[in-house]
Amino acid sequence: MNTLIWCYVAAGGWVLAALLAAAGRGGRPWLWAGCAVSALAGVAAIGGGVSAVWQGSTPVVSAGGAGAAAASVVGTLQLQVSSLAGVFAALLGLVAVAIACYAVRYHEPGPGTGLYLASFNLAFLACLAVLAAANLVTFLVAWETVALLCYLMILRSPRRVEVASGAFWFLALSEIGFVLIVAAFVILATKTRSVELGVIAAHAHVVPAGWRDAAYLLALTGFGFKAGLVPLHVWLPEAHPVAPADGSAFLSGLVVNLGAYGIALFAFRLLPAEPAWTGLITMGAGALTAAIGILYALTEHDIKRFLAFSTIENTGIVITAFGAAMIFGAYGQRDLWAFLLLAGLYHAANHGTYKTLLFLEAGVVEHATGTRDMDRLGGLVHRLPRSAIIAFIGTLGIAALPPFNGFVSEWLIFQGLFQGFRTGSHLIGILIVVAAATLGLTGGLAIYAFVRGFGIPFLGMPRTRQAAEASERGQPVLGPGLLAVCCAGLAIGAPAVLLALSRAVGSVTGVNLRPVLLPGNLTVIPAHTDFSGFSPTYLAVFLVAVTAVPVLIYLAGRPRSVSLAAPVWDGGMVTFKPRMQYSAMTFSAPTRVTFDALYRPSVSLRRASDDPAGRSGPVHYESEVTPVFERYLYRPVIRAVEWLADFVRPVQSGDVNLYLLYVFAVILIAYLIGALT
Amino acid sequence: MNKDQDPLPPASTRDPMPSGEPAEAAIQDAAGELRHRIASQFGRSLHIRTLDTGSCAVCEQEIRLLTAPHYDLHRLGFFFTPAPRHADLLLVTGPMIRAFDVAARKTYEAMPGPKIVVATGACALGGVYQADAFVHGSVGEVLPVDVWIPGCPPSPFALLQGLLVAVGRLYEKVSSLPFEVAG
Amino acid sequence: MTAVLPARFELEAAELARGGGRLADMFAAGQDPVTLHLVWALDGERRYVITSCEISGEEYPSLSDLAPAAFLEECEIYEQFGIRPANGRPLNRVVLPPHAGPGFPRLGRQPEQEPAELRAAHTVGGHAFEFPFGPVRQVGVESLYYGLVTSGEEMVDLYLFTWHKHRGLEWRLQGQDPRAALFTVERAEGLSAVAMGWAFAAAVEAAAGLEPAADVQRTRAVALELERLYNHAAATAALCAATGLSVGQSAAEIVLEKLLRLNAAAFGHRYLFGVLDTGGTRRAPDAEVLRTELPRVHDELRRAASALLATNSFADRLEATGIVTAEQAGRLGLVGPVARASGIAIDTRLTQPSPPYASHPPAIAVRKTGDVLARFEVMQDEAAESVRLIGELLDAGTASGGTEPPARAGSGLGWAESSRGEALAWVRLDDRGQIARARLRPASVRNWRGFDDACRSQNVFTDVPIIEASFWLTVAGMAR
Amino acid sequence: MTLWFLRGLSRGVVTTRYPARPDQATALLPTPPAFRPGAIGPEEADQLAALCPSRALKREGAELVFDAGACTACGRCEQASPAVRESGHFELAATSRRDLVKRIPLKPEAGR
Repeated sequence: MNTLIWCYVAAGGWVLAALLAAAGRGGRPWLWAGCAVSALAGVAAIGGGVSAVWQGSTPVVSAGGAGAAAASVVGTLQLQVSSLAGVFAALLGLVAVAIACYAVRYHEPGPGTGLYLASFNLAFLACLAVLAAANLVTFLVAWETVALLCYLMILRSPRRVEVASGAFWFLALSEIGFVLIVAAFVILATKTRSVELGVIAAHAHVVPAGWRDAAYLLALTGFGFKAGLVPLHVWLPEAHPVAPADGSAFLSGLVVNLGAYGIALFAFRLLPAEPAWTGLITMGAGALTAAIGILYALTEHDIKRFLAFSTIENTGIVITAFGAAMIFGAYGQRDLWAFLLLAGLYHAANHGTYKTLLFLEAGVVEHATGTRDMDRLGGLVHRLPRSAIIAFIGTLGIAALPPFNGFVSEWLIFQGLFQGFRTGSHLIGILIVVAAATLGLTGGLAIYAFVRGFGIPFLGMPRTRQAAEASERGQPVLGPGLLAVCCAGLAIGAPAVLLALSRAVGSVTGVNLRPVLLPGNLTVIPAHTDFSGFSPTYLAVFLVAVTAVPVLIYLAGRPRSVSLAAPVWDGGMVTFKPRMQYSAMTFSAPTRVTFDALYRPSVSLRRASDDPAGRSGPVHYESEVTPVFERYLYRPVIRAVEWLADFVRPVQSGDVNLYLLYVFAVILIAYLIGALT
Repeated sequence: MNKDQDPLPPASTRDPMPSGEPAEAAIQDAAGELRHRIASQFGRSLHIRTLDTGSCAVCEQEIRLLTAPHYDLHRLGFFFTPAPRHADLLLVTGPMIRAFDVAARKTYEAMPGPKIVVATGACALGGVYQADAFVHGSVGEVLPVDVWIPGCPPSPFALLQGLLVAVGRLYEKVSSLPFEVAG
Repeated sequence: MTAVLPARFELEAAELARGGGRLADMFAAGQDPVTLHLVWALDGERRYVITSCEISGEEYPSLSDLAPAAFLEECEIYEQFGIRPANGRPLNRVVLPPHAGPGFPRLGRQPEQEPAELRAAHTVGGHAFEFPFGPVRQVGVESLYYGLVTSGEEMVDLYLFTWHKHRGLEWRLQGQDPRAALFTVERAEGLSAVAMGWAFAAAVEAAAGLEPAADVQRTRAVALELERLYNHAAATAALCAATGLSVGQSAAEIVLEKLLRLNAAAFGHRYLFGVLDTGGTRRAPDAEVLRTELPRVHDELRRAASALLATNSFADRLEATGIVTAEQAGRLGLVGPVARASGIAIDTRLTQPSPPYASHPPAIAVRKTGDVLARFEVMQDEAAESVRLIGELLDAGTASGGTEPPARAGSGLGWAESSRGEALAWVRLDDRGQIARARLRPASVRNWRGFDDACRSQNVFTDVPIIEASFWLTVAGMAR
Repeated sequence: MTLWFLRGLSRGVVTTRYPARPDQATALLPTPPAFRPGAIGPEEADQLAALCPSRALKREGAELVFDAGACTACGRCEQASPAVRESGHFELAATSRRDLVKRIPLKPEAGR
């Protein structure tokens, strides 16, 4: 079935869902209906994405026919689902299905909910439009629509001031990014005299190198704002905590990935022949982002801020892969070029699944306990068993532990980076290996961070009454559960996924990876046969079998040994208290000490025992990390802007006559120009 | 600080040591049988956890000296372990302070069976302190003691002999000693 | 011993404190009215002054405000006698266990239904957690509960529960015959049996107006110095154990064992129990053994210590660890090697000399830095000095025996410099010569209160065992 | 560490051979008293019992009951009575508390 038909179905579905949600003003049955339609539309989007990936890019279709397209360049709506976009379209569908299943239980019926879900479905639609855009007008319009709708979603409960500020951070930075993207597109469009992406891609070689690089860097920065490249990332930790759970899941699972898509669009489709140094910049930015992201994640005890920083880390990994791919491409290593693109796409898809899952579960925890502060949770595995299992799967995935999906894609990326020596240039090779090492550090810290991120809220003793009395009755399970299944599927079914991705990459890059990558028998051989290979499927099966062994031993040994039940050894204390277990901040104290040059932690301490008589009593210890980028990068900029605004203010005096004068002046000038030319 | 620790449960109500003959005898038989099991199971490798229930710190010093070069407990296959989970033998000093009931019971219950309790020093045997509101006066009041080591403090030699008796590698002599001198 | 009117009580105390008086101890005696006794050490004037004051009612002017060292005593007095300082600040639990109810034996009246705000609660807030440690701790150490409050790496705070081991000794001693009581006093803090016993015996003698013969006093001094020697050797071994240097530990333990055997050879007991007697001593040392063996053994200790200081993995852990400043030591009234290591030169053998030290003054070792290394060095120097003193004392002649103190009423203070510092005892005898009230204050009672400050001064929590070994205190002495 | 190694070699072995061989260091240890049977009169027994600080001695009828477990080997009774001497036993571990309780016959009452 034709890709575009799938997409039309999806688009129609979302429009319908939006109407249902809005018209029903959030009544329970309307809510159900809207979410059901939205989920079905998501399924259609998955179908569209998969078929785009499988069958290659669709032809360009113009609303109002090809003639109209030829006639007026700027005005038309042109659609084409490239196989690159197909990957993200499928991800969009998956996220949409999960969120629809989740939202129906998560939200209380009500007018606010109705509008919220309406904007949500329209946002899905806009994302699909971004992915299906064939010319830059369509692209930019859709892109801007996504930003605005996300802004509305974040403003779900606008009474709280931090919500407003978080939403504003998001909007401000996306607008700055938008301007840069426009600039990038304008350069290309003017140089190639076309607005169609296909044409631009075809004539990219005629663009002078300087302009090309400028356009690429502008695009990298512009999309970097969405993707959360350091130091452009500051909106994520501000916007995610204040958005509703499904909203932040959408932001992290998809919107951020759209940024990655944009970068991929420029790097691999529009400007495939960029020089190595742009690739180096991309890779460096990616590696830096990954490391900084995870380091900040380790200092957060708000679950959603923590996850937001981990999102920054994961896009960093994706961008690193893209950057390395560009370098290999510049050195003519077309296999590795294509392979790293593939690995990056794989990781983007994986991140989309498990990060959506984790944000949805964070929402469940927040609903059940009323707090997002890890240091006020604990022991939830007993209170929320289902959520605990699902969150645990997501955690294993994001910590890149087999048999789950994060492991496969990160392993592929590493294998690709280890090929750095094949560039022929020692310096470049070393730099690539340095990036690999940075990702290695990031991976280690990620495991550390997610041991903490899962262990502190879910294990141990409850630290507060809310945590002790949490209940998961009525909490959504289907959406996250679906994603958990996908996390497993994306790992165990890796060969199939790679097969599909290799087709997509093949149609973008023209390199057929399949014979090297998948020699059959479920093994994966990244890059070069003489280097390494493994089989995610067998690995998963093996791991499951291994976990069975101790169980069997236990069952076998059971009749012979008598087991003695005794409480945990606590040194003979009378009572063991929740305050006697590691908290989120103490668990990560070693990193705070090691990297304090980056964190610049500020400590505040109040303790009764400072009294001269040596009387002992209550202790309160706070160690806060300085938000370096906000304070030393953004605050000066904001001040400068305000300073300039003071000069502009007189122009906007609010006097109607003055405004009429402006209008008159403009018309006059326009007329003069018209007359002179 | 009382906010931090709950009031302790009332002290155990077993009758003081040398009385109560039949129960005593039964305990002794059980203990003897247990010692044989232990001797057969780990007669040559035994892990010891110590428990101070109010000693004057001298018994602890002597116990620490057991691992000193002069005595070198390890050559006999005894090892100290901080975790009762890994301990086979509980070496108790002090007159068993009542404020320590919970800790003593917890430590004993945290040990896997078969387990031995050795009461060490005159305090633990009911010599120095009489039972009152502060102390039980003897370790036997709270824990089922298998071997008793007298002395104030028991010298490392006495401790070695006691430990070897506890695992059945030496026969105890004292029951055959009359403490009588001729002439 | 001067009695003060309640009106002038605070004034008097302030005056003494300003005049360089060191509040060595504070305790209560008697019932309705309770009498507070303050023991001031006037180190300049080489004497102790006891001011006492009858307290009527629940409260008395708080002393911890003008002499912070009094705080723990104020807590103890509240638990035992039910009277509390008037400043209304929260108190800590010191001796009596939490389950001590109405029927629980006390030295005085039990406290009324205590105000809820009177006990400091131990809560941990913010980004720190409590690392619970004990009461059942490592192998072969006394029971003690630490609340180690840590931010994950560095120590934020530390507090102790010392009441687990309280055996109510002062309560037991009431009504006993002093001579029989000495048996219990020796076992209050077994590792300073001689010091505590001497202080107690001296108190009884002062109460009974008795002055033991010089050679008997020299016997006591020999025993005391031997005790100091083996304690410093044991502390050295413990420091090696805490720093994980087992070779050094073995070396120190060999010396320790040799010293203990020397004790047994000289006095018939490894820990010198039963040497002392009220009015004299029970045993005299075997001078020959000491003369021949002691220098040899000490030489071994000296060489072990120098080898330890030459071992970086040991010395580096000691340097700048567990610092106690002179200000802290003075404010909290610390004594012994801990105080001397932070530059406070107090040693009752010199500052309040009792015979025989008046005629055999020791040279006391002082350091300025106040860290674990300083304490280690002070201990080594003291060990050498003790050996020299023992030689002197033996040459001057020692003897056993003594005179039974007459059975008469009276009260008196006794003191001795234990290896941990100034040990004090105070007794009041009724007219039958029995003990009406006995106060025991081993040095541990003083120095534990400096321990948490030492741990708090920018240490990570793996330093705590090292600091504890360098203090070399006993819980038994604190809780008695 | 070489320093410590050499020190260790130069010192040689100090470890006791106990229990395989007797160790003469045990001769230094204080040990509980032993009593000459039939040599102590009842009232002397009462005096001894009163003298004992750890209540290890008491008289029951014509017997002196000695609890070796409670004894701290302080030597007071040895000083007090010629019929009491240090026993020299240091291997006193008992598997039953009652094995530590000894009964010594007293001097029969005069004029019976």
